[in-house]
Amino acid sequence: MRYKCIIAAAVLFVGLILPQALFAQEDAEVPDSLLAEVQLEPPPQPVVTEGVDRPNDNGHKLTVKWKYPEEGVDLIEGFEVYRSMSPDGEFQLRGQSPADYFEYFDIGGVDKSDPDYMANDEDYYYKIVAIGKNGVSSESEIGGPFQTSGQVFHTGKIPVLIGVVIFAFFTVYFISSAKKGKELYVRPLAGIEAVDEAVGRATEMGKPILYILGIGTAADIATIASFTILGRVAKKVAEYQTDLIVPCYEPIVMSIAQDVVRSAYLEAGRPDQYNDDMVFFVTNAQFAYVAGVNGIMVRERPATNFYLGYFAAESLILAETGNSIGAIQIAGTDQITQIPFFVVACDYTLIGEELYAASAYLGRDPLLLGSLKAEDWAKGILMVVFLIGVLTVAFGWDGIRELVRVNL
Amino acid sequence: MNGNGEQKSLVERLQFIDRRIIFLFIAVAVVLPLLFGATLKEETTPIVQELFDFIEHLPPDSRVLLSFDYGPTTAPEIQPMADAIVRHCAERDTRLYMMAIWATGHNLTGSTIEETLKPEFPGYVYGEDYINLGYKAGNQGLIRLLFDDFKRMYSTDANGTAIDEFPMMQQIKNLKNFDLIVSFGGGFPGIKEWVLYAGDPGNIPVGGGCTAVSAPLLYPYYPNQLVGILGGAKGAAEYENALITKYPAYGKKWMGGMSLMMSQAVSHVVIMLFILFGNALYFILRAQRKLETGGGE
Amino acid sequence: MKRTVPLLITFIVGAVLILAEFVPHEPFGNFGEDFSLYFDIIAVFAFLLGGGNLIRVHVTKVQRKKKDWPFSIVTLVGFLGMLAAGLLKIGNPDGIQGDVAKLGSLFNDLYMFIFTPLQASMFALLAFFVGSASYRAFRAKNLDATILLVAAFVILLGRTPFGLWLTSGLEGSLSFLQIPNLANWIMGVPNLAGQRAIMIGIALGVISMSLRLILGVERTYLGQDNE
Amino acid sequence: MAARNIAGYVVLALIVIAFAISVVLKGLLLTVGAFLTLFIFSFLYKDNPYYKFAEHLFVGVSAAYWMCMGFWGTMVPNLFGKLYPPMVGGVLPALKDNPAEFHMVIPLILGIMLLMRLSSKAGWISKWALAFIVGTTAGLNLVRYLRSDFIQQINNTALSLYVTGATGFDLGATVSNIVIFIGVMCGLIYFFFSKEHKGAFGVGARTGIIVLMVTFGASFGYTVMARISLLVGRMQFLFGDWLGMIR
Repeated sequence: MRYKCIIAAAVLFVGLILPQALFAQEDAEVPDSLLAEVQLEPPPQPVVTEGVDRPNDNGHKLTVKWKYPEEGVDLIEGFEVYRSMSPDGEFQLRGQSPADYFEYFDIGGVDKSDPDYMANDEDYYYKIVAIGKNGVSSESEIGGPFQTSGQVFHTGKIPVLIGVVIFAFFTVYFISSAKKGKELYVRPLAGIEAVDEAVGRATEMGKPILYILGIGTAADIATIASFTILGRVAKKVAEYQTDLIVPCYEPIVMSIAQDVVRSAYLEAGRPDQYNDDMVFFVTNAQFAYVAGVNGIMVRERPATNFYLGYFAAESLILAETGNSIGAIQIAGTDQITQIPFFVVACDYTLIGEELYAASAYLGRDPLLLGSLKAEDWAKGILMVVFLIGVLTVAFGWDGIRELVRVNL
Repeated sequence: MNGNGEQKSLVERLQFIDRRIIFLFIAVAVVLPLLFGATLKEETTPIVQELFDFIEHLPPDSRVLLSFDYGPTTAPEIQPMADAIVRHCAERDTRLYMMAIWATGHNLTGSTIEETLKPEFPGYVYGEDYINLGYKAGNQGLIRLLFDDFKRMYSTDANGTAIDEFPMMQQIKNLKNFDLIVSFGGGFPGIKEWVLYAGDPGNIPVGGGCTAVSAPLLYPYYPNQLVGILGGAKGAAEYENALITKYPAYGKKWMGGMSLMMSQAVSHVVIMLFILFGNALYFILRAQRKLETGGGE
Repeated sequence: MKRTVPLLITFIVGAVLILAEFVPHEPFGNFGEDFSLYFDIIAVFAFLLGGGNLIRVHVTKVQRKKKDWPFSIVTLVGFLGMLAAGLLKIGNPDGIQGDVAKLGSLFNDLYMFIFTPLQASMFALLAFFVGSASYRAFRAKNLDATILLVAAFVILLGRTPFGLWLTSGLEGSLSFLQIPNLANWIMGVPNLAGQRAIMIGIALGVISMSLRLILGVERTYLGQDNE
Repeated sequence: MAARNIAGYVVLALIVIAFAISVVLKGLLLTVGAFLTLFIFSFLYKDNPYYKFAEHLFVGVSAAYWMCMGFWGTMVPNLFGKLYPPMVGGVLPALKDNPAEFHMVIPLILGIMLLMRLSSKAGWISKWALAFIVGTTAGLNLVRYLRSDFIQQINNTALSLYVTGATGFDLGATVSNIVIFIGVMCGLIYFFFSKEHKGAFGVGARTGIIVLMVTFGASFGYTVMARISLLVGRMQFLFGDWLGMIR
């Protein structure tokens, strides 16, 4: 108790006495600096040289640059940057820059309502103030007018544009050649071939099938790929008249999944077998969803579990619980960090790209298979570029990196 | 399968050992070291030592910005780092500016102050030596704004007191006024965003502490863009080791990272023993089968 | 019409966003952000569907006295209680103007007392499952499984002091064989190569899938509507 | 059956008593957290009513949590606040004087379209909203992945296969770079779909699988540490904060 009292007293002392001491010091300093102002020389003047619009943006930003004599740098604390819309208007402080840095990137607001708003294609004037260490400062002449503007084409993204064009070309080409009836070979994927077997097994055992779309939203392509596979699985399920359980993590995903499953039952000629209770919403929180799905697994005891889509840390909890109930498990995700857990705990795993290919495989639709061919060509080209890259780097030419550099 | 249970040998049955036995072993492996307060020393590696040395060479009254960018789920890994670095900074008499770009970080800032800073450094005065600025939304956009104008976003501290009333805030105009930024937490937004939106453009030293999982994603930024990184419990324990080496008084103190490492080591060993055990059974079984079939194939 | 309009919407939206990526000029430059914001807002509308579905599922369970129906009451009470606390900002120190998750509000209390420990505990189950999964799966049954096992084992060993202790005899030019060094090398080199190959494959899959969606080749997500 | 019921009630009674004692000694906050933690962990033994309770509570509370966050965090400021700022003046005074952004009527219309699916007649119109969402996803992801995960990788993989350091030829770095290069190439070969994995191509694909297996094993082993840390955190809570047995 006494110990606490001492601490309290110490805190009180430090809290009350010390600030006073500090403020007292500051008070004492004021006359000094006032004196200094009268006697001391101002630092050299900065000279505004240019105001450059940043390329490849929507405007509203400008880099203002200035010159400053080298001997002045040690005399100043830094610069202050002021801006106005007319040379004799009121100048507003925009920001500071350190003493050895002679440019300032002025980021204006994009919205007209923003007090910070900076219009495109209008004149702006700048003034730079060097703040002397002695408290005296000196102003530059007014620089300007400078303008900022938005660009129509982003030149830094040319490699990306080329990529889009090449890829789109391949895709359209192979799809159209597939349309003409050209046979395309695709190698077998174990995970895909197991789908039919897995549905059949559940039917034999009289147990349901659990289909998990992951914890992605409709903004994840993996989820959308999973819808296609769900459509196939649901059609098989409808034909075999097995039960299907699709617990969803996100309401939009649930809505789409309901449409997909309903259509699949329709396609299989059993629209009466479908009801909306098959596809339902659990919750939108990662681990609460896992808790719910775990409960479903141990109580409904599905014979087959599908985990296809976007997964995070919950992957192993699901897969291990599924394993403990003896279900056949088919997984696939584009989350690199989670693939190892599925590989370890599931019977079949679609690794990354295979998840996207699966929809084409299951459809056996020539159009979709055509796009697989396009992917392979892109891979082939990339491998050739890698090879060229390695060879040219070996001969000391670094150009390939420059060619593919994306400047954002 | 279950019907011919009697015919199975012991080895065969052990192969499919009830997983609850494994669970029990793991639980014991984690809990026992905790109960006995056992700790494990970790030799400090350069990536951790450099951050330590940087803080060690900060002059008194240097300004250190600590951003608590993690949540309760990763706190077991990251809290020991925050404690160790707060201790070290306080030993060096630096000024601590604590903030969070994760909403969940706010509570953790508070508990770091209440449980580590206040009891161990009673001389530290709020508003002069340390301040809790609280959480602000905006992710990397917030960092960008702070980079230009700190007080525009932080006009008050976490308790709503106007920022200009604190003596230690008077010299702060923007992020460039800080001598070091340390971000705790490797998620998004986190260390990477601090590097990209503050450290790189402003040439401000940035250090970080993150979970073991996200550490490999950050190693590429060291040493050019990051002073040092504490990766997972191991990184925390390494920093604590450096701290004890320099300030031996901490040797008597309970250290979160080192205690975590003991549980880690024991449970890793348990998992490895199970793997070895399973493989041994597998090979015994295979040898037996070969004998039974005559091994002629 | 019912089928073509959605396909047309997907095509136009997708194509405009791709175009916008290369046009920084207003208004195109902001399309990406704007559309993402629209997406977020539509998602909140969808919560009505989700919440409605949740209530329907559990009320039906209670009405029909299905298995475990009393627990459905727990869900409903938790859901409606939390919803009221959050939407009405009950007990919020700053009243209706306060941040919904303000410290001291009932909403935040429920989050801290119920949500957080449950979440952390579910997450912690992983520690047990990594154990059971590695016991079962890491068996040297064939070459692939053996490689998986050895890589995992070296990394596990490298994370404990025993790794260094076992191999500290390997010095000088053999020091790269010390377990911690070996573990770092595996993480930094073959692991990196594998991850990069997977990553490139995924990128191609995403690009191709996106194109198929925009071109209307892939249309399962729309279902059928000749019902 | 009767014996099991009785046992069940005994367990329930014990838990209630323990809960009450804990509330008195440690307060409600810690007690609720500790018991919910134990309920979740009980799942490791087997499914039971206590896990069911925790699970159902978690589902209900979390679903409402995200709905409230979505309402106050997105709907009010970003839809109502932008469409007609004076409307939210009562809850977000800061936004009151902002000008209206009329383009926000688009998500409003799409949101209402989505809700139309509740009607059996106009349900088809919800697909327009879904089509918009899918189009956005496709458009945004295509360029993003092409840029960062495809083209950018050329830069990362164009490594020197003959590395010289300060002391001349660097064997270690050279071997590493060669392994990375071959690993990436073979990994890509594995992902070829339209070519049979036979001959030299088959060897490449086989090597690719081996590289992938190393990747999976290593990533798995690496993650164990983070997972154990989580458990340590929970155990510190149970044995330290709650039971006071640590330190």
